Amino acid sequence: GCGTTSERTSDEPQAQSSKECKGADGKYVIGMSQANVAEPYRQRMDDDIKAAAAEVPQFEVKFADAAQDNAKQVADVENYITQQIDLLIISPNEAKPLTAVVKKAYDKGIPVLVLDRKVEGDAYTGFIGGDNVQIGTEAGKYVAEKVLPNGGSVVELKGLAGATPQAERHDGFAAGIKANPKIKVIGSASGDWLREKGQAQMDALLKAHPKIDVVYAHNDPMAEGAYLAAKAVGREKEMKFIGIDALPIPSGGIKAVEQGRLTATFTYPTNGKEAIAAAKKILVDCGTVEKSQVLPTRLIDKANAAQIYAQENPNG
Amino acid sequence: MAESALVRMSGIGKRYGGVQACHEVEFSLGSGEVHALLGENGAGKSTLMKILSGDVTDYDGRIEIAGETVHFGGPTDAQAAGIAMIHQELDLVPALSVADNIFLGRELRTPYRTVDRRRMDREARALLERSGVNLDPRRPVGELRVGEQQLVTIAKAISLDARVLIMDEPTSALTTSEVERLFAVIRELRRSGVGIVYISHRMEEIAQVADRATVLRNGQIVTTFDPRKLTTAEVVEAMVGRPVQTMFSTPDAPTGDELLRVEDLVLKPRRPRPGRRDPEGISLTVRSGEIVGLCGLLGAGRTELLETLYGVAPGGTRTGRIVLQGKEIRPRSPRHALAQGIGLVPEDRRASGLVLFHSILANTVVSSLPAYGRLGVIARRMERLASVRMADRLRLKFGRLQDDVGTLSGGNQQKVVFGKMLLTEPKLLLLDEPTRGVDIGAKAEIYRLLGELAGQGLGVLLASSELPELIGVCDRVVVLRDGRDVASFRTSDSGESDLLAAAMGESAVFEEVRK
Amino acid sequence: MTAVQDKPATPVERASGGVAATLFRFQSVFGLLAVFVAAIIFSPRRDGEILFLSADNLANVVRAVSEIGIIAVGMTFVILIGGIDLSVGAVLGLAAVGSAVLMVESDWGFLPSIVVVLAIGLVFGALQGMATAMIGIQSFIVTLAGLQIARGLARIWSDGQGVAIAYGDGPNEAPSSFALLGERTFGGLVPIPVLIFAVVAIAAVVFLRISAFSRHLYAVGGNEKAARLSGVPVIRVKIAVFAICGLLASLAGVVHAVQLNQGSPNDGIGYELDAIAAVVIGGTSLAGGRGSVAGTVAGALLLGVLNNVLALNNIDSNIQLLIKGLVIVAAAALQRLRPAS
Amino acid sequence: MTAVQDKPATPVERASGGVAATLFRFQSVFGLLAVFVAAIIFSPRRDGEILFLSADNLANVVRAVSEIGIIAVGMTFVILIGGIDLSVGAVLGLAAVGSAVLMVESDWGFLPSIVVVLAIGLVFGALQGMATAMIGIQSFIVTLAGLQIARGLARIWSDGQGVAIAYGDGPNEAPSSFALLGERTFGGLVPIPVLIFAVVAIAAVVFLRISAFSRHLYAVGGNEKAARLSGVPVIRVKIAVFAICGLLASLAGVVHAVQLNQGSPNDGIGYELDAIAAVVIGGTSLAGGRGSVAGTVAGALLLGVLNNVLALNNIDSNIQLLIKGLVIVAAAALQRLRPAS
Ligand SMILES: Nc1ncnc2c1ncn2[C@@H]1O[C@H](COP(=O)(O)OP(=O)(O)OP(=O)(O)O)[C@@H](O)[C@H]1O
Ligand SMILES: Nc1ncnc2c1ncn2[C@@H]1O[C@H](COP(=O)(O)OP(=O)(O)OP(=O)(O)O)[C@@H](O)[C@H]1O
Ligand SMILES: [Mg+2]
Ligand SMILES: [Mg+2]
Repeated sequence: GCGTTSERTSDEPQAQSSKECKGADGKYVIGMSQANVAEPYRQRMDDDIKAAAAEVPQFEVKFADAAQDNAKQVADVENYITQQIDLLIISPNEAKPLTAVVKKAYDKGIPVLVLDRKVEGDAYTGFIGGDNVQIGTEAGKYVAEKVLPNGGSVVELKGLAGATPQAERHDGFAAGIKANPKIKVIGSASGDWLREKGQAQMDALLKAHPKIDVVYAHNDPMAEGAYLAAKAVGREKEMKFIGIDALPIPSGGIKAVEQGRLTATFTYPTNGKEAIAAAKKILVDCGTVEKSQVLPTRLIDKANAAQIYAQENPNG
Repeated sequence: MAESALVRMSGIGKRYGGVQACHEVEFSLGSGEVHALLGENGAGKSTLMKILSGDVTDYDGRIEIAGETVHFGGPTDAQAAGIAMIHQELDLVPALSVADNIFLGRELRTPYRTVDRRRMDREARALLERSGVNLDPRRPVGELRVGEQQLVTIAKAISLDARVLIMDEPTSALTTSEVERLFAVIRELRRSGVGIVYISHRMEEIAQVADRATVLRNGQIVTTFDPRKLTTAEVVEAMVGRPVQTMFSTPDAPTGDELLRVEDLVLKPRRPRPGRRDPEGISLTVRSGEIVGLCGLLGAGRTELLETLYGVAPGGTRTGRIVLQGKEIRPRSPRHALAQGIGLVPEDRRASGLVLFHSILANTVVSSLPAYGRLGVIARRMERLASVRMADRLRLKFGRLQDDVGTLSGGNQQKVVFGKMLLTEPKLLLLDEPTRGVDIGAKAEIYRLLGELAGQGLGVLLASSELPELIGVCDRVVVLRDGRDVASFRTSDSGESDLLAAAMGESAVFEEVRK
Repeated sequence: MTAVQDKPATPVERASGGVAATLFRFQSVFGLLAVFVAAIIFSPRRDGEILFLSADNLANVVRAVSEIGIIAVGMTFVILIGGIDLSVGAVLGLAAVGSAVLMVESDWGFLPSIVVVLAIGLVFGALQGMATAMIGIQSFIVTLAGLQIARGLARIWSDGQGVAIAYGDGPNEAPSSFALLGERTFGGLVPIPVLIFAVVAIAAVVFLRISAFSRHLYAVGGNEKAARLSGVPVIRVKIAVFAICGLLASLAGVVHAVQLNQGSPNDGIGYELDAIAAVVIGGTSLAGGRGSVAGTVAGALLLGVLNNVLALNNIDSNIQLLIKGLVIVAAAALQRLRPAS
Repeated sequence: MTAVQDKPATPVERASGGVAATLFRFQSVFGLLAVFVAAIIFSPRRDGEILFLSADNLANVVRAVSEIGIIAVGMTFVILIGGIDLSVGAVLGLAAVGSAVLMVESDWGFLPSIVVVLAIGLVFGALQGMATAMIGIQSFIVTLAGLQIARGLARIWSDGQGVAIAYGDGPNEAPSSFALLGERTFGGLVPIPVLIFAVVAIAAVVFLRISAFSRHLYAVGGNEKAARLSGVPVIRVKIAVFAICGLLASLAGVVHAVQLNQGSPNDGIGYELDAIAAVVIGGTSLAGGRGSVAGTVAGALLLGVLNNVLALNNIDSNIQLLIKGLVIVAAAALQRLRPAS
């Protein structure tokens, strides 16, 4: 959120007490409203929630996919309200448009856990997420201090124009590399989060710039696309590729680092496990959760990639 | 007359690519005059009239209306100047009702500027009755028979209250009784001072209605004459440029074995359509070498019979038998029918016969492609050859084989459809008004060709609204009424009146006589 | 492609008689009815109450389709003249951004903002209409380009970010009169967007019935040459139709902005396909000349009910895709059952 | 809507003479030429070298459009018969997933996997063709549903996540023969995907020139009723055309998978619009019956060159949208310049 406070703050006690806590004897239906499953990161979030919920016998989780459309996500939440679910987990497509309907659910006494992107105001039970600005900053610092301490040229492959994380990962990175004035961002292009778009844009960037030291991509798929483009013209050794997300799946960034295509990537936690833990605290343990829980990012490089992959994804 | 001319066109020229459609044409029309425009297919009649009605705007020459020089920017301008035209190709909007079509572009309004449907319906009904048909003005035009559509266009043109009314082949899909009614309307209009340009390939009509006739050939005026004074043979010679001998050359060739036998054919469609007259009990035979005519009034069911034989009738239950060369067949689709040796020249060439914006070549050969190559590969030389030969045989008037079929004159388009079917070398040819809009010279050609093919053993089933054609060309004529065969005549010993009487039924004849 | 067999509603079809005919006149509603009944049967229940049928839920269903519905009405006009408009989703986004920027960042009043935003949609549509009517470029291409241009303009206007809308009288706050558009009325039951949709739809139905313009529109789509020869101002009709479609798309954008309290340049991505689907399921032929707004409304509602009942049953989103695909085909197939006329 | 004025290639049109005619026969290439020249002019240079014209940049341009190009060839066929296929992007995704899952997770060999994947595309297309040809549902609707179904199947098959492709002989590794499809040949200059595109395009051009089937196809698109009455097996032609389009879309999916070393169910989203744009910019009429594969190839290359030169110049992505929109309209307008005939 951008810090605006809602005038329509609901009174907390009413929201919480309208429902009797049935504790461990209850059966609970949890509705998960996902912004879209076309991004691997979000599909992974759903998978994490599914896996974590399987461990809690009282939980049954339903999933809805808003396919990147705010309006569809509003309808999804409305439908959950109609179904009178016991708890709502939402990963909003965007903050402002979902605020009202999340508040509506919350006011009806449904506990709401907001993941990844915030909604405005405070009409929700808890927020769990990463911080895109911070991740961008970490990436920037890593480039400034570890990769190019003596300066160099960077190209940036951005996410979809108009998407909030795109702006935040860009701003954070810009702040992070300020520490080293010898670093220049010599070119940037929009890869729309997509691998093939990253590849095509990198083709042109490679053509336009005879010397590139670092490719900073707003997500791993675009970084991989850039790698493929550089490899096609035999320049993949000339530069380092840095991505974000670090999903512990075979097509994810951790494997790419492990296999040497990417130099580094930064975890953007899916919060799936944490969300189910919080839900358990609220419904089964009749407890309360922190209003905001920001999970830190983590640098994945050659040194820790294999180990973290094994730890996060023991079966794959 | 020269001074009081309502319309005077002088030095009119129009060129389409390599084709000079009109050249230095002088044409005039007086008020209260019916001026017939004659000429072969492609002579330039429609083009000349399209220029007058504002449809074609880039031309050479000068047009004066009532002494004033005009240059129309479009059909609306011409209409404003009191010029209306019935186009040769029926240009109607299928989804709109009869009334909406008649008043399209000039809808009647209520005081609130909304469409006054009731008044439009009322006036449409009156107009239709005046042109001789009783149609529900609310029916979508797409449902109407071709003949009915033609009557709608006539009603539409009349409704314009024009000073000049151009009729480009208004009767090509009409039968005798509707034509009579139209002539009554024309006489009435003439009395009230309307100048009428009348284009038709039916020579007998010209003598009946026209005061003056002008013949065009290759875009130029050949002669102007009084139609009541010349014989048909003389007119035809002026049009074609050479004497045409016997128009109808029924060879009376010895006919062979029975080719087609239809026994008590009944089709009950799953979903009946209003206005369709599917066979309700038709029996007939066609021998090889025989040309059998199908006669009937508008809606007698001729087209539907031919469609059923060709496998394009709507789904439903069919009883009775269709026997081709001793073998019973059940035509499922045109492809199937063609494979059995049955070909059809449909009634509406533009909608069902041609791809107007494809070349003459592509249109002629599409039904007989496997003949021009092997393994699905076309030998271009062979198809060109076949196409050129067919064009020659039918005396097609065209520029290049690659030209769009749509740029041909109406009659020549018809020849392309005809040629397409002939190239499939059918045993039995079904013809639905095959000479609609075809000029008299070309008709003679087609008849000659039919005779020739019959001589080679082809059987022909010919549906036509032109009685002289039926009598002249066919060996035998079967009359249909309400989906049944009601009579059969040998043309050697019966005349037009016999056919008409049978087609209308006795009571109808009685009524005609009483009038 | 199916132009020959196609026989959707025509404007004047209503006069013909017969029970079957009467029934089939409302054929575009068949699919909707079938889906509606299926929705009741498959609806989850709680304490015997059929959740799908609850007033709240039904209001949600219609509210959720109101934007697509408004767009689809304009799209019906365009498709009736044989064109297509792919730019509507992007124009919706542009209008949503416009409403937000003008009222929030520029602190304009409610009325002037709305008028300007609607005018932008109208002009944008008219320009597209001119390109296709006067130069003769296929409308698919013109509006595909229009889509990109509108999307680009929206991104530039909003600096690439969604513009949040807060209400109040202060600076950088939208007038509260605007917020009213997103409220519910008639005892909190009927959302205003639903009302707007209804007004647009009814106005369009009536307009198509009584205006001369509608005759011209069907004529242009059914037989352009005949229309021209009859003195129908073909070019003007085309431009007007695209302008109307742009206007309605921007109206939907205003509704979108107020419903989501935000104007974002990425709003409305892919809405064009939903709108076209509603039109075509409603029985309008893409070949032009045949179809009706009533059918379109039924088509839009069908899609809405379908989405709702699938969501209420928490069908897996991938399975949902399959089911939706099959139901859409089935609904379209239902349209083909017609007593031929 | 512009059917009356439109005059792209129709079958057997090529034999005609005259200089102007000869020039205009290649009209669909005009736009491409114009964009190409503009690309040279606006290309950044380095040491006097025009970057756009460097061999490997040109190879990149064609490589980037090869998938859209392959799809667009199939789309040309569909549009020629007056249909449209919105499912191609989703079929591409399904095929990409299929290749990856079969070779990586199921450890199938190269050939059987490819054959199965291509067969899936073929059958999927044929089924869509049947629904439109036999039931008579508009192809827009059928393939819109097909899009959803293919997308759903791809998600289900891949568990919603991209399947990474690693090469080798071990378990869960794809055969290295597959990797070859993504390599470059002729001295590392020509990417194999470009070669595949070229082969597909040339085969299609030749096929449309010489085959009897192509005459049938044009006839069906030109006037379906007349085609049927002329004995053209309309239903079979339609089914075959949709099957070919599905086949080519799945071929593009295989190419996609090898180029990105991954098969993801979300691959190819929106490709259908790009492919249709290439077809229409290439001068094929959406009304059916006229157009050419050569035009489509030119259209695809035009889009590729445009994307490339905008990227080479680092144009802001929003401005890119505007420029692309305007260039597309301009290219389409160029098509309208014709010597009157
Ligand atoms: N739009 C067009 N493009 C090219 N050529 C045309 C066009 N319209 C007519 N022509 C040509 O002009 C000539 C005159 O055609 P027109 O239609 O005036 O003949 P017509 O006398 O009306 O013949 P018919 O009796 O067959 O109707 C023909 O050779 C025809 O091919
Ligand atoms: N209601 C209708 N809907 C669709 N098509 C119709 C309808 N009525 C007639 N037709 C079609 O119109 C043609 C029959 O009308 P047509 O103008 O041929 O009548 P006609 O030739 O005067 O009479 P006949 O039936 O004796 O041939 C056929 O092609 C038929 O399929
Ligand atoms: Mg004529
Ligand atoms: Mg008939």
